Amino acid sequence: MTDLYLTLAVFLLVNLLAALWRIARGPTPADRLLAALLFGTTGVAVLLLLAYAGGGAALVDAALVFALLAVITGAAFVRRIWREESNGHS
Amino acid sequence: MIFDLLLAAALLWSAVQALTTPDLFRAVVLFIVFGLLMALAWARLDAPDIALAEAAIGAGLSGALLLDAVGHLRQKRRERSP
Amino acid sequence: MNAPLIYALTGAALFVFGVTGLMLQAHLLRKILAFNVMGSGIFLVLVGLAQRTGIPDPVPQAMVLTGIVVAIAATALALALARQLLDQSGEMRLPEEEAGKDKLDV
Amino acid sequence: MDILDLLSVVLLIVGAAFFLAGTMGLLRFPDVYTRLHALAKADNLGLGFTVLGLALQAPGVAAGLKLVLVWLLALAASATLSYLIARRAFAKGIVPWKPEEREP
Repeated sequence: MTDLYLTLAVFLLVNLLAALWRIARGPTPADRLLAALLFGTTGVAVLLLLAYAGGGAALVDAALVFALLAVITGAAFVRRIWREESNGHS
Repeated sequence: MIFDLLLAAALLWSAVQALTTPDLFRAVVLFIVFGLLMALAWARLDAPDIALAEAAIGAGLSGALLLDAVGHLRQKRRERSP
Repeated sequence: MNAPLIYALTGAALFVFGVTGLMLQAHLLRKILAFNVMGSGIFLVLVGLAQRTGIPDPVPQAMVLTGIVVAIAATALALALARQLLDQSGEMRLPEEEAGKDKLDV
Repeated sequence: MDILDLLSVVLLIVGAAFFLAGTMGLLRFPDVYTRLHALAKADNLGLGFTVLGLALQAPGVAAGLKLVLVWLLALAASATLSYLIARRAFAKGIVPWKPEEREP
């Protein structure tokens, strides 16, 4: 099972690398932020897989904090940067 | 091993992009991503306590601080050149 | 070549990037980003080199844990100072940097 | 390998497939709203199946419940943020993408 966990973790990491491309491209700021949110979720999954591949149960706590605090970035983005008055492509 | 190499490549690439991209907002988002990748690196280095702190700080706190600063900067620019 | 050594080498490269960015960028927010990248590189070197034999070493890990918390506090202070500078002078750069070398971006 | 392990493997692979689908959607879809849709797939189903597959391997009930708690937190976060971003995008006047009219 450990081999499967590590293989899936590598697969998800390749997914993350693909999402980096969207951050570099994305026309609107929201697209870049969405890719960052995908990073958060996939990071949670990778941490959980690493925890069960012999990393220890403490990594599950780290994943919990990951999932909890990913919201703050998005909320700060919507409240502080992406206002109505500026146009959509700045 | 391949996981570590991929993660190191992603760390280096996101750091270079965050430091060289002309768009300030893109730089900040790439820095947030860099923090998330650092948390994964700490998890691989058998340091779950540092991974916990880096996840809380890199993902939540510094992202909010930097985005707030960028928002303030844009607001100033808009006030100065309407 | 084992995994901690890879991370130590990555940390060395990150330190170089951070110092380069810190010296070449005029914009203060970019300087802060470069400073953080530099600090992350140092942390990686500390922990990665300490456990290159494969055994986790708790002392550098505790030091790095403290260092991360201090780094975020310093970042918050630097951002507050930069914001004050922006309010007072309208510039997001230090007065020592020569003006007009690169365009002020957002 | 007993039936529980087999079920766990299947669930983990399905979860990884949903993550792949979410990433592909994020890369290929045309505008913000459709990308939000793709992100929700990765958030809810991908992480959900991964968590279920791992919870079958958990050493105890408490560890399994903690995994499910991670998933519930991610669900709440994803739902809130999707709503915030979509509402703000609509308020800013970003028009939802429509497929072009096919030539007759």
